[in-house]
Amino acid sequence: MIYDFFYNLTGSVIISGTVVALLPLFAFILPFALFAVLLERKVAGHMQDRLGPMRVGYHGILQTVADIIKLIQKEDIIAKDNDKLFFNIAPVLTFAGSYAAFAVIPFSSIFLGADIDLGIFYVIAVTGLVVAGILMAGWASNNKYSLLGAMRSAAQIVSYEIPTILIVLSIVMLTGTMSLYDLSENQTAYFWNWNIFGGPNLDIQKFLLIPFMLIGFIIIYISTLAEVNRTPFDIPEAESELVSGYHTEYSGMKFAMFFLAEYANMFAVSAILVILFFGGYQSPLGYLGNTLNIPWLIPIEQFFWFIFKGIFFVFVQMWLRWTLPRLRVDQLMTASWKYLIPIAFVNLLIIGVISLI
Amino acid sequence: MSVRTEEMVLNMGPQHPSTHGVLRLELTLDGEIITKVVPHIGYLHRCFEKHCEVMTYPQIIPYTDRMDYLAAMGNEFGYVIAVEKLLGIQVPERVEYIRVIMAELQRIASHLVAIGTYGADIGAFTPFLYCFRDRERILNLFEITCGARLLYNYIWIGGLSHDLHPDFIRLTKEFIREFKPNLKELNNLLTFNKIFIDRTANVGILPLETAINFGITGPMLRASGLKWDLRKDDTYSVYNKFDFNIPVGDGRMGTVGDSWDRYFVRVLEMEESLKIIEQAIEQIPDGDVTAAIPKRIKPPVGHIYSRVENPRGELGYFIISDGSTSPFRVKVRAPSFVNLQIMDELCRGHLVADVIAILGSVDIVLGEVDR
Amino acid sequence: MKQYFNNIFTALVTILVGMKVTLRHLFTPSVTIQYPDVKLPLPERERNRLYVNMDDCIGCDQCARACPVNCIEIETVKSVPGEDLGKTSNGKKKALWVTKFTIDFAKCCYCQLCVFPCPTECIYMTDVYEFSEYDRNNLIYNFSTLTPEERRQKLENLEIYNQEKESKKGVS
Amino acid sequence: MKSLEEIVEILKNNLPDVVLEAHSEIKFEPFILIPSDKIDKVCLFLRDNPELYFDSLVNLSAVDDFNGQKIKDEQGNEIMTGGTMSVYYHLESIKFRHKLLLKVTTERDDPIVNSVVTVWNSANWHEREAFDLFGIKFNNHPDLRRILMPYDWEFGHPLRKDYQNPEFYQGMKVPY
Repeated sequence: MIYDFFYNLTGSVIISGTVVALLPLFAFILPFALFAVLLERKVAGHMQDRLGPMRVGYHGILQTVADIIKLIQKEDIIAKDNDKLFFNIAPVLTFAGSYAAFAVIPFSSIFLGADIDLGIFYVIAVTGLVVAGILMAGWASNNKYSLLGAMRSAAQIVSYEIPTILIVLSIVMLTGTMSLYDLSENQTAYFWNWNIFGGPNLDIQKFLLIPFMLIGFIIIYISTLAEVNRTPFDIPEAESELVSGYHTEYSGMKFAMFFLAEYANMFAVSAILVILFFGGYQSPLGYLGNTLNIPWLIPIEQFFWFIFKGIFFVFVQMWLRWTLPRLRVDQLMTASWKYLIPIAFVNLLIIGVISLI
Repeated sequence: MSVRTEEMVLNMGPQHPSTHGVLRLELTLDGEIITKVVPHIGYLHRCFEKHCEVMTYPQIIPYTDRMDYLAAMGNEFGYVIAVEKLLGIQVPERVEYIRVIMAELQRIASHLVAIGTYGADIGAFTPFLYCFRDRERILNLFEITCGARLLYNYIWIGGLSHDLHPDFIRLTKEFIREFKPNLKELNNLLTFNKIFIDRTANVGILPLETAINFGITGPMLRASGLKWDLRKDDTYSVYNKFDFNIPVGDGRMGTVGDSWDRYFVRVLEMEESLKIIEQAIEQIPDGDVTAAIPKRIKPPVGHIYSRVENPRGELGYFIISDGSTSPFRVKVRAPSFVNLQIMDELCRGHLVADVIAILGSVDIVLGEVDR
Repeated sequence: MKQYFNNIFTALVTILVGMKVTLRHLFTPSVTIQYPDVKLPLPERERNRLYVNMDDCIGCDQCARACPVNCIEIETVKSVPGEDLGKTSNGKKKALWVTKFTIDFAKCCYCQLCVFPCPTECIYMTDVYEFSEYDRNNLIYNFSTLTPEERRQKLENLEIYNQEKESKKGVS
Repeated sequence: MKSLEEIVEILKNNLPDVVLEAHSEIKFEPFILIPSDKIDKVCLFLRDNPELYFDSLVNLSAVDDFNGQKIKDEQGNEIMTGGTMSVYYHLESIKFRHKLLLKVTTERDDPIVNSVVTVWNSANWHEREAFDLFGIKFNNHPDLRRILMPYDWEFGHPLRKDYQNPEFYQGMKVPY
C-alpha cells in the first residue's frame, strides 16, 4: 500500500498521511480535470464538425490552463442578498464530496488511499455530500433559477441513488465483499474474469450471469450519469431552461470549484463502474511486467489500465451528452421510479437466484 | 395543519438563452407548474411603420429585410408583390421563377434555424450546428447571387437587383443532392429520438378551433391539422405551376397539434421546398430581370392588403398610398406577432421546461414581433 | 406492459442510432475554418465597404437621395467659369466641386441602393469587410479630395464670382 | 364564395339597425363602412352566420387619416385637430374562401371603437398595438396596455402623423 511506502520512507504518520491524502488531488484530479475539460471541448467540437479550441498551444492543448488562469484572476462576485456563509461553503462542500470518494479508489494494487472494508458503501455515502453542496448553492444564491435547479438536483440525486445501490448490492451479493480493492483483485488475470462477463468462476453460473450483468451495467451507467448531472439528466444545470441552475451566481474560483467537482465526479463514477464491472485496474490481456519479469512495471501498467478504462467511460458520457436532448423533470423521475428501479430489483432477484445455483 | 403557499413570479428573459431574442415572459408558477404566462414584447421595436411613412417605396425594401431577419427574402417578396399590385406591373416570367427559388431556399434556411434552435432548447446542441452547417450553404448561394448573406435587398419592385450567377444552378443542384442525406441524418439524430419525442409530443396541444380563432398561420396552423397554405390556397407568383404537397400534422407521436407535430411539419416542408426548387430550376425561362423595373414609383391612390406564405406564417402588408412617392401607411401583419399571442393558452398547466419546448415550436423571430 | 417494453426498446435503439451519427461525425473533417488565418474567397458580387472614386464623381447627389438611412452626405460648390474640373472616365463633364463627401459606415446598411443610380459608376462596393474601430467617429469616411483650405477657397471663388455677376447685373 | 353585394344584402337583412355603407368603387379592395359602436355586433354576426362564417380575422390595422385642421400649438409645432381615424378589419372565411374588408372611422380627437376580442382572440394584440401607436381606445378590451412602446411612455402615440419626439425619456436623450 502506498501509505506503508511513505511511512517507511518518512517514519511519520502525519507526513505520510498528508501525502497520501493530497496525492490523488495533485497527481490525478487536477491534471485529469484539465485534460477532461479539453477532451470534452474537443469531442464536442469534432462531433459537431467543428475543431474546438485551436489557439492556445498546439490544437489548443493549453486552453484549459489559460481558462484556469482566467478564472483565478476573476473577481469573486457575491451579490448583496446572497446568504454569505452558505454561499461560500457550498463550492467547498461539493468539491469535498466528490474528492472524498477518491480516498478509497484503487488506482493500482499499491496506489490506494485507504483499503477500508466498506469501500463501496463509503463512496455512496460521501458522494451524497454533493447534494448538500448543490442545495446550499441554490438556496444561498437567492436566485429563483438557482433554487429551482437545486431542488431538481436534490430530487434527482436522491431518486437515482436507489437503482445505483440496487445494482451495487447485486455485485456485492455475488462477490461477498464491499472492499473496492478486493473487488478489483477478484477479477484478476484476463478480461473474461471481469464481472461483466460473469466473474472469475468458470461454471454454468458465469454464463447465466452475463445478460443480467449487462442489464445491471446499463442501469448503473444511466443512474450514475444522472448522479453527476450529465446530459440527458442535466436538468439541474439545464442551460437553456434555468440558465445555469445552481451555479448561475458563482464566478471565479468558486465556479471553478463546481467545475472541478463535476469533472472529478465524472471520473469517480466511471472508476466505480470500472471496479464493479470491468476488472478495476486489472489488465485485460495479462501484464507485460509478468512476461518480462519486471515486478515494478505491474503497478504502472495497472495504473495505466485503470485510467484508460475510466477515461473511456468518461468519453462515453461526453458522447452521450453531445448526442441526446435533455429529459424533463417529471420524465426523469419516471425513468428512475418506473423503469430503472423495478428492472434493477428484478435483476437483483435473478442474480440472487443464479448465485444460489 | 395548513401550509401557506404562494405563487412565484419568474421572469424569463429579456436575457435568457431560450427566448430567441429579447422576449420577456412573465411566468406565474405554482411550484413548477405554469398558471399564467404574460409575454412582454417591444424590446426590439425599431419603428418600421413610422419609417415607411417618410421613405420612398424602393427604400423600404432594406427595412423589410430586417423584420424577419431569418427569412429576409420572404419579407421582400411580400412587400414587392403588394407594391406591384398597387402599381399594376406585370413582371417577367424569369423574375417570378427566381423569386420563387429564392423564397423557397430561404424557407429551408429559416426552418433549419427553427429546427436547430429547437433542438438546442431541448438540450441537444449538436443538431443545432448541423443545421447551421447546411444553412451556411444556402447563405453562400445567396451571397454569390446578390452579395449579401443575411439582408439581401435582392427582390426589387418589378424585378431583381441581379440576375442569377452563372454558377447558381449548378451549386443549387449540388446543395439539394447533398442536403437530402443530411436531412435523414437529422431525423435519426433528433426527430425520432425517444427523449426528444417524450419532451415534445403531447406538449402544448393546439386544437384547430383555437388556432383559427387566434389567427395562427403557417406551420403552426398546419400542424393543427388544417391544409392551409397561401402558396396553394391564395396562390401568388408562379406557385400554381409547381407540384408539391402541404404537410399537415397527423399526431403521429401524440395528439394532433402538439409541439412535435409543429416541429415535424417544418421538417416535411423543407422536403417540399426542395421539390419546388428542383422543378423551378428545370423550368426556369430566359429573360431580362431588370426590364420591368419602373423608373419612378408613384402608385395611384388606394389601399391593398397583400400576403405571402412566409416560413413563419402569413406575412401581410397593408399599404395605403396617397399618390406620392412614399406610402401613407404601411401595416405589417407579422406572423410571429400573431402566433406569439397563443403562449398563455398553450403553456398553462405545463412545467417550466415545457415553456421552452412550446416557445421553440412556435418559432418566433423577435425582429418581426416588435418590428 | 407491451408499451412498457416498447418504450425501453425504442429509447435504447434511438439513442444508439443517434450515437452512431455523432460517432461518424467525430471522424469527418470539420467544416469550419480558422478565421483570421484562413479566409474564404469572396464572391464577385460581394457587398462590403463602399468606395467612392472621386475622380469620376460629378456631385449629382443621387446616391445620397437613394440611401434609405441617410449615411451619405454630399456638399457641392458650383465651379466658376474658367475653372477646369476635368472629365470623368466615361466622358461626362464635371461642373461641381465636391467639397464634402462623407459616408458614415456606422449607419450604412450595405443595401447597395446607392450604387445603381450613379451615372458615372464612381461609387461601388469593395471586398473590404474588416474595418472595425474603437471610436464611432472613425467610421465616418471622408472621400472628398479637397482640403478644408481648398474648400474655403472654392467657396470664396464662387462668392466673388456671384458678387461680380451681381454687380455686372446692377451696372447693366 | 360570396361577393360583396351578397354579403351586404345578408347584413342588411339581418341587422337592420346598423347603417352600412358599401364602397365598391375603390380600385383594389372594396370595403364596408360600419359605425364604430356597432362593429363588435357586426363581427359577431359575420362570424356566426352559417352562410358567411368569417372565422378568422386576418389583420386589423389602424390608420391616422390626417384630414382635420392643422393648427400650431404653443411650441410652434404643427398639430391637428378634428378629422378621423380609421380601423380596417380584414376578415377571411377559411371554410368558404371568401374575404371581406370592413372599415370603421372614429373621431380623431377622442377615438373610441368597440373591441372585437370577444369575437376573435387574434384581435387582442392588434388592438393593443392600435392603442399603443394611435391612441385608439377599444371598448371592452380585456387588457388594453401599451405593447410595443414602454409601459411608461407618456409622450403620445407615435404613429399619429403629428407626433413629436420627446427630448428626454427617463433622463435619456431621445434623438441620438
